[in-house]
Amino acid sequence: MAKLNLDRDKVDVCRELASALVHPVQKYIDLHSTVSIERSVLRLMGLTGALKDENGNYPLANLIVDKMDRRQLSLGIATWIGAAKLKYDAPLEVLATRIIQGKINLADLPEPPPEAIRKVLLSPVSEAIKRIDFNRKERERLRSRSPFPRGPMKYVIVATGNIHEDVKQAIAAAQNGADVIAVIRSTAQSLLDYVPHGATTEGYGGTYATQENFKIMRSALNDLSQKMNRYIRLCNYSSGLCMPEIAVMGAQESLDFLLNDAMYGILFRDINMKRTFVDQFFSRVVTARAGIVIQTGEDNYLTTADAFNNHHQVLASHFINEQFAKNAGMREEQIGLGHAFEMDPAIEDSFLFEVAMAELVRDIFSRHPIKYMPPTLHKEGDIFFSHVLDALFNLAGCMTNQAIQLLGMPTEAIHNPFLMDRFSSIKSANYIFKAASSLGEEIQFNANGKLARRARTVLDQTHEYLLKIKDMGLMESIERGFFAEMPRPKDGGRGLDGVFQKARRYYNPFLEKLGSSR
Amino acid sequence: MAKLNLDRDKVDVCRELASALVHPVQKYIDLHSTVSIERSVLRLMGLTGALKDENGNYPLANLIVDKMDRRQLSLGIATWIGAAKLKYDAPLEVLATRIIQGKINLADLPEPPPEAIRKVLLSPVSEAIKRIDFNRKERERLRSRSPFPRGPMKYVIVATGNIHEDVKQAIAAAQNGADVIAVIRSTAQSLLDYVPHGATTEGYGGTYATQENFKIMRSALNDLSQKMNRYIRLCNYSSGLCMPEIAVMGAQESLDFLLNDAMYGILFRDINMKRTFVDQFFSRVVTARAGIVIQTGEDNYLTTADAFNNHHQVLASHFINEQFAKNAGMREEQIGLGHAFEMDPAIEDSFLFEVAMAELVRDIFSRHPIKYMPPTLHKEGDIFFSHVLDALFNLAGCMTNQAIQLLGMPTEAIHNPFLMDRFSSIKSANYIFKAASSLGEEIQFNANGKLARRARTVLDQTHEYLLKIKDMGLMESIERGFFAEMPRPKDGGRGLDGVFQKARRYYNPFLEKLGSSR
Amino acid sequence: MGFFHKKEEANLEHHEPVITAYGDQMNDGMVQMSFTLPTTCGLESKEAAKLFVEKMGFEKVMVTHMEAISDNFTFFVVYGKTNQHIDIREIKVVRPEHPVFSFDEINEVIEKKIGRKLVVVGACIGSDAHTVGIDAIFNMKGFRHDWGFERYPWLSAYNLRAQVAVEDLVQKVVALNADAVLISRVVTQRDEHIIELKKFLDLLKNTSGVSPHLIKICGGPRISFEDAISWGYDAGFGPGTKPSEVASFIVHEFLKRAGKN
Amino acid sequence: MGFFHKKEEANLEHHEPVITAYGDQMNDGMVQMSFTLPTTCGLESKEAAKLFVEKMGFEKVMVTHMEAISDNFTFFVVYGKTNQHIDIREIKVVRPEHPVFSFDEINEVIEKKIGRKLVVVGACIGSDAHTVGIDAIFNMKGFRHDWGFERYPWLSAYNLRAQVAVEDLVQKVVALNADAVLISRVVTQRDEHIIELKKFLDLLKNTSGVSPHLIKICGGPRISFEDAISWGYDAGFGPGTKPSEVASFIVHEFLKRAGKN
Ligand code: B12
Ligand code: B12
Ligand SMILES: Cc1ncc(COP(=O)(O)O)c(C=O)c1O
Ligand SMILES: Cc1ncc(COP(=O)(O)O)c(C=O)c1O
Repeated sequence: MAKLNLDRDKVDVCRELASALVHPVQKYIDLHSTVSIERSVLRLMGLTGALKDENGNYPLANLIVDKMDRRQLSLGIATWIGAAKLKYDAPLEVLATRIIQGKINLADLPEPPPEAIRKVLLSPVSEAIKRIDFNRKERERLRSRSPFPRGPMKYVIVATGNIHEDVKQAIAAAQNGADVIAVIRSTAQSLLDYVPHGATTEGYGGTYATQENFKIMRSALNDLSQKMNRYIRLCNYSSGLCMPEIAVMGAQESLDFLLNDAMYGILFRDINMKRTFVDQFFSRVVTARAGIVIQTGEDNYLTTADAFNNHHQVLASHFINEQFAKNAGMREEQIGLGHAFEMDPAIEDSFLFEVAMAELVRDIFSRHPIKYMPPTLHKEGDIFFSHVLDALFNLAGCMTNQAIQLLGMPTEAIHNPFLMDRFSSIKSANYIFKAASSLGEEIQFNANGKLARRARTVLDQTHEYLLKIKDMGLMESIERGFFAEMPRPKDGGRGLDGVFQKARRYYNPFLEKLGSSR
Repeated sequence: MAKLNLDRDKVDVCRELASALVHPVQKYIDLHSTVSIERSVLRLMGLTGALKDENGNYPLANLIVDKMDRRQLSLGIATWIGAAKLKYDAPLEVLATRIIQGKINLADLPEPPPEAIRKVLLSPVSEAIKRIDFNRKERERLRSRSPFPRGPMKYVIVATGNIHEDVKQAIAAAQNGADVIAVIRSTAQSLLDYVPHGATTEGYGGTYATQENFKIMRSALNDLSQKMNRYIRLCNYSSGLCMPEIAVMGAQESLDFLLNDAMYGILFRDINMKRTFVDQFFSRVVTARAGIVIQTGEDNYLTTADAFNNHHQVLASHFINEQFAKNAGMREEQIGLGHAFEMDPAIEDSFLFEVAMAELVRDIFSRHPIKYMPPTLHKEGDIFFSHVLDALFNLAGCMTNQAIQLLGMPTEAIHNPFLMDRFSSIKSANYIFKAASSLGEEIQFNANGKLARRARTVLDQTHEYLLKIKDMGLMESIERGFFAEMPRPKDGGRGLDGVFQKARRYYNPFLEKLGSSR
Repeated sequence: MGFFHKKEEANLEHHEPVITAYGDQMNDGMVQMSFTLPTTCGLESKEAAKLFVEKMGFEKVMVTHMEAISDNFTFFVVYGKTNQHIDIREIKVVRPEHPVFSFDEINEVIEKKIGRKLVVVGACIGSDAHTVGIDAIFNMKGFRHDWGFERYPWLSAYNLRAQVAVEDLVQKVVALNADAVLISRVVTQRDEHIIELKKFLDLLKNTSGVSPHLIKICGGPRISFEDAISWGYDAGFGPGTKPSEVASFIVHEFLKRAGKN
Repeated sequence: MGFFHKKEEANLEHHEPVITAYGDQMNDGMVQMSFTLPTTCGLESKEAAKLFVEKMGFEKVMVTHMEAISDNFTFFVVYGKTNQHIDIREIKVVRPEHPVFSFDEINEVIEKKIGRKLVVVGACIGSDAHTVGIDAIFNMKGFRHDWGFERYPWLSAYNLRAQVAVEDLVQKVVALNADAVLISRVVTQRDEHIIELKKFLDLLKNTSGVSPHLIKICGGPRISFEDAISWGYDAGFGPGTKPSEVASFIVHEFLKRAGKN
C-alpha cells in the first residue's frame, strides 16, 4: 500500500539520474581490478588456508597475490593459476604451497593461450559455483520450511569478541525470538588488507570475520533452527579492504545477509574510493549469484549528519547504491537498503517525521528488503529512556512494514550488548510487533498533512541533490562531502595501491560466468 | 475530529437510555440523605475541627451528627443548627463545643419555623459559598495565566504516607514536567465513616486525605506554580463513606480534581449502593459549584473484568455516570470519565484495539476531560518491560488526544512509586507527547477496518447492555454483577445504616442553593 | 509472551556450580543498578554515586547516567562488577512435594478416595480489597486456561472475596466445617500481610469447633511456599498460581493426613 | 528534554551530608538492580539471586522478576536496601578552575592579550573512527548552539578527524607548531584508549621540535578531567562538552603559562 501519494514520475527520474551518474564510475570499475578481487578468485577456487608465522596466520591467497608484480596481476591471477595448472597438473592447494615455498615461480611461467586457461580451470570454477549454488538452494529449502516472520524480522547483534561466547548469545537471542543474528566484527578489521584465519576468541568490540567463525556460527544456528522449526538467518560484513573476499566466504559458508555498501568504506573507514567502487562490484557479483541479501549502510550517514536536515542524502545514496547493485546483477529482492531512526528526540513531532521517512523509503523501494536501524546517536546512559526510544522505533518499523528491524539496545551509549540487554530488547519488540501487527494497514496519512508534506519535500530535495551530483560527478561530490558530511579525496584513504588497471587479456573466470551481461 | 464514523443516533439513544435508567435511582436519592451529607453541611459552614481522645482525633461534625437521633436528623442538621443559633446566637464553633460537651442538647430544642432557620443561616451559608466561589475564581485566574499543556496533561501520584514527604515528591514531579499531582489515600480510608484530622505522617500505601494535608499540598504547589510560571493541578479522592465531606474539603482547599464515581465504592469497596448513590449526588452538587472536575473510576472495571471482552461495561457506566453528574448540575467540562489501557499485552493487535477504545471514548464524550489510566493488571516485576507498556500507552493517549494521562509506573507490580520511577515515567511521557504531538491529527483510521469495526461493535454492545440494565433496573443489575463482575446486594455492604429518609420539612441550605433545578 | 514464573526445580546439571553475574562473558560479574541520592546534581554527586557503589563492594564502577530529579535529588544509572559468587549446590528450597494433577484427575481422586465433596473457603482478609487473586483460584472461569474451584464437581467452594475480617472468616470456617481455608493477601506494605495472616492463625487456635484437620493455605504475589510454612500455614502460593496446583495440594494433604496416600 | 550532564559544583548546602540511596523516604537505602545468572530458570535460581544480592550486603532483598533468557541463562530484577552511606563533605573532585567565556570574549582575549591566532590541532586517534565528538568541537556549526573552533577568527583550527596514527599526529603538531593538541577517544573497550593516549604523550616526549608550551587535551564520552590529569594531560573533557568550554580552557592555560593571567 503506497500511502504517501508520491509523484511516481519524480521517483523514476531519480532512478534515471542515479543510473546516469553511476555510469562513469561503472566504466572505471570495468577497467580495473584489485588485490582483494584477485585473492577472492583464489578463495573461490578453494584456497582458504593460511600460513602461521610469528605474527599469526596469514592467508595463502594473500601470500600468492603479494608475490605477483602488477604487470602479471593485470592479466588476472586466474591466468597464472591456469598456467601453473597447465604446467604442473596439481590441485590448487598443492600448487599454492609450492608457489609460497618458492618452488614454483609464477613469474617464470609463459602466458598460456586463453582457451587453454579456460579449459584447465573449467572444473575448479564450476565446482566453486556449484558449492555456492548448493548453499543458496539449501537455504531456500530451509527458509521455505519455516514460517515467514510476520512483521519486520528481528535482527540482533552479537559482539563478544569470542566466537564461542557469540554462539551462546546467538542461541539465547534466537530462543527469545530473534530472526537474524549479525556477528559484529572486531574494531578496525575493515582496515586489514587480509582476512584473519581460524576460530578466534579475542576481538575488540566484535569478533573477527573468519571463514571458520562463519562456519561455527552457521552450524550452531542450523542446529538450533532445526530444533525450533524456525530458520535463523546469519549476517556478517562484506565491507572494508577485504570486501570481495568476505563476500566469497559468505557465499561458501551460506550466510543469508552481508552488510555491503558502495560508499560506506569511503566515508566511514577512509578507504580509497576507487578501491571501494571496484571491490564492491565484484563482491556484489558474487553475492548476486549466492542469493545473499546485501544491506547498505546509509543509516550511518545520520550519525554524522543531522537526521532531520539530511535525509535526502540517505535517499540519494539509496538510489545510487541500487544502481551499483543492479549493475552487478542483483535483483531488487537482494538489495536491502539501510536507513535509521536517528532524529533528535528533542524535536517536536520527531516520531511523525521518522514515520514519514520510514514510509518514504518503503514506498520508493517497495520490493527491497529494507533494513531499519535503531536510534543510536541520541542515546545516552539512561537505559530506561533509551528503552523507550527503541519502543517508538519498533512501532515505527512495524507501522511502516520494514523488512528487517535491527533492534536497538538500552545500553547503546554504554557498551556492547550484555545478554540481558538483548533479552529486554527482543521482549519489547515481540510485544510491539504483535500489539501493532495490523496498525500499518489500518491507518492512512492525511494526504496533505505534515507527514506527507515532509516526505514529499525530502523526495524533492533528493531529486535536486541527484541532479547536482550528476553534474559534478559522483567521485567529485564525495570529495566535497556530499554524503554524511565526510569529504574524502579521490586519491586519499587506504588501499589505492591495491587497485590496478586490467590488461586487455585480463581473465577472471567468475566475473565471466557470474557477471551480468553489461 | 471524530474519526470513527460512529452512528450518532446510537450514541444519542445510549444517552437517553442512561437518563431513563438513572431516573428511578435519582428519585430514591431525592428522598434520602446520609450522615455524611449532614456532616458535610456542618463542614461547609466551617466546622472543620476535631476533638482528640485516646483513639486519636475525631471530627466535631461526626460528634454532633452522632448525637442526633434519626427522627431529628430527618429534618436535616441545618434545622437544628438553625434552632441553636436562634436560641444562643453564637458562632457555630462555640455552639458545637457546647453541644459536644453536652451543654446544649439539640434534642431539647423546638423546631423553629423554616423562614427563621433560613434567615439565621443566611450569613454562614453565603459565607460558605463565597469561600468556594472565591477558590474557583482564583484557580481560574491562575490557570488562565499559565500555558495550557499541549497533549494530555501529565498526571502522577504521590503516595508516601507522609504529607511532607509527599510534598517533596510532588515538587520533584512538577519540576520534571507533571501537570497534575494526585495524593493517593491510605489503604482503606474509604471505609472510615469520618475524615481523619490534621497533618499526617503515617499512612499505608497512601496518605490520609485530611483538610490540613490538602492545605499543605495546595500551598506547596501554589508556591511552585508561581516559581515555574506553570499552574500545577491537585487531585484527591471524594470517594468512600465520606464522599460528600471530602468534596467539601476539596472545594474549601481549592483542589482541581476529585476522584468521584457513582458506583466505584459499591463495586470496589463494598459500600452499600444506596449510601453511595445518595452520597455521590450531594458530593457532585458541591463539586459542580466549586468548579472542580471529577474523575470517574471505570478504569477499575478492567482490572477485574477482562478488558477486551468487557469494554462495553466501561462505556455503559460512562453514560450512567454522566447522567448522575448532570443530575447534580455538573457541566460536561467537569465530568472526567475514566478509562484504561488494560488489554492483555499477549493479544494480537492489542495496541490497535486499545487505540480503538481510547478513540471511542474520546469521540462519544468529546467535551469531557477524559482521564486515561495506564496498564496495571498485566504488569509484572520486569520493570523494563513495564516501561515499554507505558510507552505505548503514552502514545495511545497522545494519538487520541486524551485530556489527562495518568502516567504508568515501571514498578506498578512492585511498590508505590519510588522517586526515580516517577522521574523515568515523566521523562518518557515528555518525550512521547512531544515526538507524537501532531500524530493524531495526521492519521485517519480506515473507515471499515479492524479498528473502526471494533469500536462500532463495542458501541453496539453498550447499547444492548444499557437496554438490559434499563429493563432490569440499575440496582438490580449491580446485584447481578453487571459491572466489573462484582455482584453487590442492594442492602449489603457498608454504610447503609447511615442512610435515612428525609422528612417533608428536611432542610439543607446548600442543596437548596446549589442543587440543580431538578 | 515470556510472562511466566517457573516453580520447577532448576536443572543445574549442565552448569558450573559456583556462579556470579554474567554481562557478556563468564564471571565478568556485571550488575546494573539505579538509585536516587538526596543531593543536587553535579560532579561531586557523580563521584558520590561512584564511591557509594564501590562501598557496596563493586569494582570498575561506571556511572553511566546522572540527571537532576529536582533541586534536591539526583538519579543515577550505574554498572559495576561484583566479586561475589554463589554456590548453587548449597541452595535448598522448600517447595510443595505433591504432584500436580489435572482437573479430571483431582475430581476422580476425591470421588474414589474420599467419597465426599471437600469444603473450601476463600477470602482476601483485612482491609485488602484485591479480589482478582482469590477469584483466579475460585471463579468458574479460572486462570490461564485452568478452571477454578467453583467448577470442580467434587469441591464445595465458598469465595468470600475481599475485605473480610479475620473474625468473620473464622466463623465461616467453623460454620461450614471447612476442610481447607484459603487466604489471599495482596497489599503487603509494612508487612501488614504477615501480621494479618498470623492473626488469623492465632484466632483459629482460640476458637472451638475448628476441624483439627483444617488445611490452611495462603497466597498472593509476595508470598512464597517457604514463608507460608514459617508462619504456620500448610502451604503458600505465589504469583502465577493455577487453581489445579492448589487443588492438587489440598487433595494430597488431605489424603496424607488421612493416611491414604 | 532533560538530557544534560552537569559539571557545576554540586550545591550541598541544604543537604544532609551523610547520605544513602532514597527510594521514597529518607535513608530507606533502596537500590534497583538487574543482572543475569548463568543457570536455568527455577526456584533455586531465584533463591540464588536473592542470596547473591544479600552477599553484596543488601537487606530486604526482593526478587521482583525472574525469566529464562535461554536454557542456560536467567534474567533477574531485584530491589534491595543498602546500609552503606557516603559523607559528601569528604568528596573532592578535580575540575578545571577557569571561568567559561563566550565566543566573543574568547576572541577578544586572544586578540588583546596574545595578539596572534592560536594554533589548535585535533584528531581521533588509533583505529577509532568516531569523528562526531571531535567534529563537535572543531566544525563551524559547533555543538548545541555553541560555535566550533573553525568559526573562531582568532583560532587556526586543524581537524584531522579520525583513525589518525599517533605518529602522524605528532608530526602534524610539530609541523604546525601547534599551541594546543586535542585528542578524542570514543572506543574504550579494554581500556585501549588509555594505552593510546599515553602512547601519544610518550611519543611527544621523544620528539624534537614540539613546543614546550604545548597544551595537551583529550576528550570523549568516558573521559573525565581527573583521569586526563592523571595520565599526564592538561585537561580532559567528557560527554556534553561545548567548544567554548574547551577554548576557554586553552586561552586560560595559555595566559597562565605566559604569566599574563
Ligand atoms: C487490580 C489492582 C487493584 C484493583 C483491585 C480490584 C480487585 N477487586 O481486586 C483496584 C484498582 C481496586 C486496586 C486498588 C488498590 N491497590 Co491495587 N493493584 C492492582 C494490580 C494492578 C493488579 C493485582 C492483580 O489483580 N493481579 C492479578 C492477579 C491474578 O494476581 P495475584 O493477585 O498475584 O494473584 C495470583 C497469585 O498471587 C495467587 N494468589 C493470590 N491470592 C491467593 C490466595 C490463595 C489462597 C492462593 C492459593 C493463591 C493466591 O494466585 C493468583 C493467580 O495466579 C496491582 C499491581 C500489579 N500489576 O500487580 C496493584 C497493587 C497490588 N495495588 C496496590 C495498592 C497499594 C492498592 C491500593 C491500596 C492503593 C490505594 N492506596 O488506594 C488500592 C486499595 C485497595 C486495597 N485497600 O486493597 C499495590 C500493593 C503494594 C504492596 N505490595 O503492598 C500494587 C502492587 C500496585 C502498586 N504498585 O502500588 N488495586
Ligand atoms: C555514531 C557512532 C558510530 C558511527 C561513527 C561515525 C563517525 N564518523 O563518527 C559509526 C556507525 C561509524 C560507528 C561505528 C562503530 N562504533 Co560507534 N557509536 C556511535 C554512537 C552511536 C554515537 C557516538 C557519537 O557520535 N556521539 C555524539 C558525540 C557528539 O558525543 P561524544 O563522542 O561523546 O563527544 C562529545 C564529548 O565526549 C566530547 N569529546 C569527544 N571527543 C573529544 C575530544 C576533545 C579534545 C574534547 C575536548 C572533547 C571531546 O565533546 C563532544 C561534544 O560534547 C555511539 C553510541 C552512543 N550513543 O554514544 C557508538 C559507540 C561509541 N560505538 C561503539 C563501537 C564499538 C563502534 C564500532 C567499533 C562497532 C564495530 N565493532 O563495528 C564501530 C567501528 C568504529 C571504530 N573503529 O571506531 C561503542 C563503543 C563502546 C566502547 N565504549 O568502547 C558505542 C558506545 C556503541 C556501543 N554500545 O557499542 N559508531
Ligand atoms: C556497510 C557497512 N559495513 C561495515 C560496517 C561496520 O563497520 P566496520 O567498518 O567496523 O566493519 C557497517 C556499520 O554499520 C556498515 O553499515
Ligand atoms: C473513583 C475512585 N475512588 C477511589 C479510588 C481509590 O481507592 P480507595 O477506595 O482506596 O480510596 C479509586 C481508584 O482508582 C477510584 O477510581
